[in-house]
Amino acid sequence: MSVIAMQEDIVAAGTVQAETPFFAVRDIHAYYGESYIVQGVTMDIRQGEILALLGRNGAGKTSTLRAIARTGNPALKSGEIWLRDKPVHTMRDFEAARAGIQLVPEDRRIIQGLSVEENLVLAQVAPGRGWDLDRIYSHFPRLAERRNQEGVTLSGGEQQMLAVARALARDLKLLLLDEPYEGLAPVIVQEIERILYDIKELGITTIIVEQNAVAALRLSDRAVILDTGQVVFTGTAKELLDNPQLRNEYLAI
Amino acid sequence: MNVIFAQLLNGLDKGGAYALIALGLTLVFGTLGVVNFAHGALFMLGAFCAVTFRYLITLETVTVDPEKLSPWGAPLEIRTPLAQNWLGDFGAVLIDYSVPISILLAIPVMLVIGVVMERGLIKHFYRRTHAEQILVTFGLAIVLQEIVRSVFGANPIPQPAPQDLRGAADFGVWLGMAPNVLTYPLWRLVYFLFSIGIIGAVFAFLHFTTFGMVVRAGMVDRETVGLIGIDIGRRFTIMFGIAAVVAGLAGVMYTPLLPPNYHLGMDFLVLSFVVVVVGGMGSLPGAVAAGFLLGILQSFASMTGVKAIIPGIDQIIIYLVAVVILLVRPRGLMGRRGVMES
Amino acid sequence: QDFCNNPTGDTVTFGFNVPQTGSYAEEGLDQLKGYQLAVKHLNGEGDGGMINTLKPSALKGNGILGKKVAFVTGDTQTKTDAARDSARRMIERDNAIMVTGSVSSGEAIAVQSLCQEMGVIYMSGLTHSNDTTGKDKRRYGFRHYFNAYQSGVAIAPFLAQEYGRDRRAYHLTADYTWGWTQEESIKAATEQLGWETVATVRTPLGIGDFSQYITPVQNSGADVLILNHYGHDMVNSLPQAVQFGLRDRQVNGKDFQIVVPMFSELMAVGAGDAVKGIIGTSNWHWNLPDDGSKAFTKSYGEEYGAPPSQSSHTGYVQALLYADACERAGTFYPPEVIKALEGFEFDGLGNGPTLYRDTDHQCFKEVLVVRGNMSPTSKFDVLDIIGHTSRDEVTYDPAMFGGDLGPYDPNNC
Amino acid sequence: MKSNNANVVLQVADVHKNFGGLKALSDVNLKVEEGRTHAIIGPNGAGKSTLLNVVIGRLPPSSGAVIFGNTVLTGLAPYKINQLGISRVFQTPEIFADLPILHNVMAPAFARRDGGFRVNMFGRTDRESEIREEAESLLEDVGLYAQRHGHAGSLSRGDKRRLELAMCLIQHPRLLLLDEPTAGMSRHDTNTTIDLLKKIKLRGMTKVIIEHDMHVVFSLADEISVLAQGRIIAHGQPDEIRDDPRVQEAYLGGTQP
Amino acid sequence: MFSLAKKDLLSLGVFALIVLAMPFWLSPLGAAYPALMQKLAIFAIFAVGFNILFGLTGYLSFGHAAFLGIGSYTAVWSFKLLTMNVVPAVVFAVVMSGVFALAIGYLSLRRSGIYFSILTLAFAQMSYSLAYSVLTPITNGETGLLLVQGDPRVLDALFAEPRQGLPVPTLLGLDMSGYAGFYFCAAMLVIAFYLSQKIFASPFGLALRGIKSNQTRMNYTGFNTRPYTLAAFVISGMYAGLAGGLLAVTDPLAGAERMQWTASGEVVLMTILGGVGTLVGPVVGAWLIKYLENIFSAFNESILQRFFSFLPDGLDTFVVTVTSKFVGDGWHLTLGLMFVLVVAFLPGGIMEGIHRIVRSFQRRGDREPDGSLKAQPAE
Ligand SMILES: Nc1ncnc2c1ncn2[C@@H]1O[C@H](COP(=O)(O)OP(=O)(O)OP(=O)(O)O)[C@@H](O)[C@H]1O
Ligand SMILES: Nc1ncnc2c1ncn2[C@@H]1O[C@H](COP(=O)(O)OP(=O)(O)OP(=O)(O)O)[C@@H](O)[C@H]1O
Ligand SMILES: [Mg+2]
Ligand SMILES: [Mg+2]
Repeated sequence: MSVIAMQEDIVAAGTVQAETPFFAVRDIHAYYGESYIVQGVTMDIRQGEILALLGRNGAGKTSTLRAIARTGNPALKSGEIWLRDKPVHTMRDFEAARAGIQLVPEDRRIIQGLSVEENLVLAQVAPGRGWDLDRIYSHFPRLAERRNQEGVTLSGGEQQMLAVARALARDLKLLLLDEPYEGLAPVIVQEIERILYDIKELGITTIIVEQNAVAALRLSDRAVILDTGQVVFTGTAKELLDNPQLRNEYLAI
Repeated sequence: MNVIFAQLLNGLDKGGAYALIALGLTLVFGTLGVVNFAHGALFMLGAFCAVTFRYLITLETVTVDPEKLSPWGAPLEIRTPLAQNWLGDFGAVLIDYSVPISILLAIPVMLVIGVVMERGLIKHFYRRTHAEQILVTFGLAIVLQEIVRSVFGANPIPQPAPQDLRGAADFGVWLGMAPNVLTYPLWRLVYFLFSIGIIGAVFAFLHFTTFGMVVRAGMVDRETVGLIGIDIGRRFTIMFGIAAVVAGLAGVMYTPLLPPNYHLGMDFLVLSFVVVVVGGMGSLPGAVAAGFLLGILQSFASMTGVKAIIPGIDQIIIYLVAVVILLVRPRGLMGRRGVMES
Repeated sequence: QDFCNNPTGDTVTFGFNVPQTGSYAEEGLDQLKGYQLAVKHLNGEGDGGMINTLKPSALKGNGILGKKVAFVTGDTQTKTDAARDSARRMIERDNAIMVTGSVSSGEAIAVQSLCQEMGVIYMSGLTHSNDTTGKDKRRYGFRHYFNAYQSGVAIAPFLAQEYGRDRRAYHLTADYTWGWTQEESIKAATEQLGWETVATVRTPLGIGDFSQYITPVQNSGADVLILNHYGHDMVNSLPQAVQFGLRDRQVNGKDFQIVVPMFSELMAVGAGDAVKGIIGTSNWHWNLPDDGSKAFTKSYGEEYGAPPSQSSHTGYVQALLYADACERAGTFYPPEVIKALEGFEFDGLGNGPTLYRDTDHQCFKEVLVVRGNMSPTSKFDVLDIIGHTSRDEVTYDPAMFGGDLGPYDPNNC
Repeated sequence: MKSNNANVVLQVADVHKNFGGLKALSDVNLKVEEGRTHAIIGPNGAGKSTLLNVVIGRLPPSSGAVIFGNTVLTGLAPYKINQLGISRVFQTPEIFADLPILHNVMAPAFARRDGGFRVNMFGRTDRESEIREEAESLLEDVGLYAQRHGHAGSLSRGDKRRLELAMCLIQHPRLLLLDEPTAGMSRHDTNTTIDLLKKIKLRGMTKVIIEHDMHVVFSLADEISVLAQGRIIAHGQPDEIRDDPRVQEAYLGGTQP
Repeated sequence: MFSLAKKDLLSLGVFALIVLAMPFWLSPLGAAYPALMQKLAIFAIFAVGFNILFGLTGYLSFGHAAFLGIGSYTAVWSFKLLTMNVVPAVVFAVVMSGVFALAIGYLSLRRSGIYFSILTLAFAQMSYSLAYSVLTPITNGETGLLLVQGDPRVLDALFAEPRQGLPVPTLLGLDMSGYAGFYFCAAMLVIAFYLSQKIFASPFGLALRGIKSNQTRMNYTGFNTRPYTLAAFVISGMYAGLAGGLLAVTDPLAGAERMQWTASGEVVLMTILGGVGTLVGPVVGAWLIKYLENIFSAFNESILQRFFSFLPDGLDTFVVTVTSKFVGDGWHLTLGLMFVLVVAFLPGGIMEGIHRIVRSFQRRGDREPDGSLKAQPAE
């Protein structure tokens, strides 16, 4: 904790509103029906940062992201979420999305019945456009080739690209990536990493959930570890990598 | 030969009507994915918009003459229509054209009914099972039906077409035949053109805007569509409202052909489901094609010659065709993959 | 004697079994009003209605055999299954001594055969099929209403008079038993006049849109269209036929005509303007000038603010006739009541002198020929009476329709 | 090309698969020997899953044949192929989401025991103790025993994968096809799964495995084929593949994690 | 082979008790007369059978009434041609509807989802139309197939003296139209319920549930799904045939309306109302709808007046006017409102609602010590 506090002080020197972080999650509790899954998660992110959210299967990482994106399932029962001065916890899913929060879900959720291009066009229907199609296609030539194919018939990796591209098609402030590398060949992982760096350059803030902790931490500034819906570690990526006990217990690396 | 021609004409007309009646259902059922057993009730409510409108403009002042008694023993009533009193000739025209003019009443009324229905009830059922959708919409249909019955009674209430459109047009003469060989009711021609118009308008709306795509996507995966910033709930409401208006207008214009009663909707319910499914779930052109196909085949199957060969064919033709088409083409004429298949 | 639902208390229960929902609801509900009025009058309330005009009459206006009349109602939904369910409820649970009411022949025949099995008398309501007192007649079933055969015989002379003897007719017939019997009867009657039958086409029940059946009429060479339709089929097919311009046509040098052999005023209301000038037959009409009809119309009008339909008339009359038979028999024991009804000659119920024939339990009386009123003065005034066909003319040999009444023995439910 | 090698369990012969103009598989030949673990790696969209789909009868090949033991699989119904002894773990878990987890594992065992169709409506699921015990011990192996009465749909993603693996294992297939069995699993669980799969190997089960996680591939594979753009571009022992420059370029992308 | 789990055995016992005791507990509800109780038992059988198809496999048939009608016609023909004994009638009804279900199911099950529903609907509507018109020689059309004096009844003619009047269906000399008929139907219902319990608890039932849950997984798990669904279809068709046969047993008449789509829709509604996929739900749904249909529709204003006469003047007329909208000819309104309210507030039907209430009481009463939820599959 102290490390973060120190870093915040350093940043504070440069900015006016030091107290309000870019994105803040304050003690959120979320339920699937009656099962209590997210049990008081708190975290802060500064603008342009990449935060790795780590933990074992079933720790509640996906649930936390879904609660932040306001999907309604799990239902947020208490706690606050602030994007700058906007109270995300009072919003509904589409309002959060319009405020600039984009979730790339773990199972990609490419929409059946729509072609690759339609999937992208759909992302630009609501106000707040991001990259245009040309820019997307130039980053993802694979998608350009397949633009008229039905989205769901893409290979697993191609679908992942489409899901990331769909988020980029929106005006992004906070990107939530749920296991973006899953099922991707190492070459593509590198490609996506490059894109994430690019995104970071643009000042977009990212939370990344990833089982491939090594790859995730390579990219991230800071890390949070969840266990049974609670935060058990917050700190810099380096701190985590330097702590063999944490590595062994939660990351098995 | 003339008979065949006449039946073809009739089939086209019937098909147009089927397509129009099924159109509203396709929007809700084929696009929003709600098995809407209240569709027939919406059609019926549309028809009763026409009845109400006519009732309003033919309102009469009733004065009772206590001196005289009617033959059944009640005091004699003297009635004077208001519209004619106040508006003179224009009032008479208004009454004459009450059916087409009641469209103006039906559009806002049906829109409100549709929106209220969606917001109040249907909204909560998108994510429920089809079975539960059936139960709730069927219940709703019964309730609407009973309300209409308690207001308007159980007997059909005839709605005349405007005087000028009441008779038959000598269609044959237009095509260069002898007079009186091929005549066809004017109002049916009007209904046909009206169907084409409405169908065209709905197509244009869904085709030239992204609205249709968004709604389709929302039906497949509501959550994801919400996550990319689309307020899908509002669009579903609009879609449902449009569907209610389309169903209602189909009902309004149908009244001169079929005197409406509270039960009208149920009679058309099964037919519209068959048309939509034979056309293929989620396909508007499919529903229209199926409407025409069934209309034409039904007309031909009703010819005495055909019935002589296969007795009873006219009774079952619609269902027989439905079976054959669904067995030959897995998703009806133009169905989309994955729409309501599980 | 021991018999089904022998009334023990100081009331006796009738079961009024009519369609209250579904396509025939309007007729059923009106019939129910007739029954309720009858109960009032039987119990000595109100002005007594036709109790005062029935001749001979054993009714005293104090209930039946000193017991007050009570009733239960049921909804047949115009389905045979529901009709039988409801009738069985009346008999098994509510101890109805008599069941009455119907608006379609299907339900009448079904309930009639049930009542035979249970040993309860059934006084049918509207049922026009020849089968009800023909092939499917039952000892415990009685029909006051007329039938298809009588319609045919009654209407024929008027058709000849109005439209001549050289006509070519095209039949559209509802494709079920009632339609067939009516088609058969009307066809026989008109062919006897010298008319030619061009075609008889069966139409599915309840299709709503008949255009595909009306289209071929245009070029068939026929100059009369006979619609053997009833209920909603008639309400739909008649206006549609008119819209096709059939009545504006000239065929074979004559004006094209449409005939609806069996009319009911409630349905005529449903058909709207199309009914103007159309000829058909009717069992009764509130406009009739005799004392019975006047008395009934008056008390019904005072009670409900509208004139009665033939449906309510039939219900009312059937209830009275049953009550009278009990009085005359001096018992509720069904075999005795049946015998009292069988061969009963009476007058004053609106149709002139009437006979309840013993061999088939069909009433024989005058049949009305009516025509759609060209200039109605009120919404109730849709039909004009244009003629009466005498009882002798519509009487036929009971052997013609076969059937077997079965035994008198009471079954103990 | 009739194989006279009795050891070959699965043989893919000259298989082509086109989707419209797209050649998803071209001229693919593959032999998998009894008891060995054959890994297929390759970039995304290379056609790996498509190849498995052809094997299990989900997709018909455009040309070529798949031979299992002495049986030609091409054209057989999927359930028959499974009955011959082939089970598959899918890339996106295919489980019975609204059934209890225990029943998810028991159902495949019934298919194994009773064949494609049997109306054993007088049997009792809860009396099938043999199958139940086996299912429970498998659930123990994959770490889902505690949740066995819960509904499969509410499992987290990694757990669904493990469940699906258990569903396949209970069938004792001769050939097990695994499409990215550890994707989405935590490192810890991945290691458990590797151990589990090694254990099965000791029992002699033949496996074809698709994985992007090289750790898994190199821990398990006896042989590796590399698929790129629908063609097999390399084939050999793990060590050979690791050093093959074509593989480096097409797949591993220079740097190694 | 005929054993049941303890829990199921208990529920079977309780169920049998409730069914057989109907004459007692229905009498304060005004429904304890044979005709209605027979109907309650029969339609419960229909719904239980329907649930085997719909509840387990998820295939929603919209034409099940066809099998009901076929059962009835077959039974009446058996009375007409062979004997008034009910055993052959019921057996033939079940077999005949099974044969039809096999044919219709074979074709319809080529499609799934809504396409399947419409196929079954189409077959049923065709049967209905034809039975009403062209097939009148077999079905007696609108009037319905009735017994007549002149029927051959070959077996009866061989062994017994013809009696006066129309004969009635009998079993061991018992007349099937009254209480005896009810107990016969009730016994059949208990057997039918037991069989459905067996199916639910069997590996066969598990396979059917698998089909509902994930057909893809079923196929690649080595199940041949088509015969499974067909078997379920035929079994539930036979249940419908049994129900149809019993209708004819208790009241020997078969009408075409029994096959109309509204009749098929009714069983769908019964099942959903009670709770799809639960054992008891369809029974509850069937009872509720039939009760409303028979009892509510029979209320009229004079009954209401008597009922509310304890209220002060003025108020009673008001209450009577309001309630009369919901009973008598307005009973459909009650039905419709009930449908809407039940699904809106009790998702999963009445049984699910009851479960929830029970669960909430349990939770309040005794919390599980380890805090774990007793997860129970929806059975
Ligand atoms: N729809 C749901 N209903 C009920 N419980 C759920 C649901 N989805 C997830 N859970 C439960 O919530 C817990 C957390 O799940 P979550 O998916 O958030 O974990 P995760 O950390 O993302 O795991 P993984 O790495 O496997 O994706 C798990 O125990 C899971 O069983
Ligand atoms: N039904 C289909 N129609 C059209 N193209 C398809 C279809 N199924 C797969 N493809 C295409 O075939 C190619 C191979 O797909 P496949 O799923 O086999 O890839 P993969 O090797 O499994 O990739 P990944 O590792 O990303 O899962 C992809 O380009 C995909 O888009
Ligand atoms: Mg997750
Ligand atoms: Mg793949």
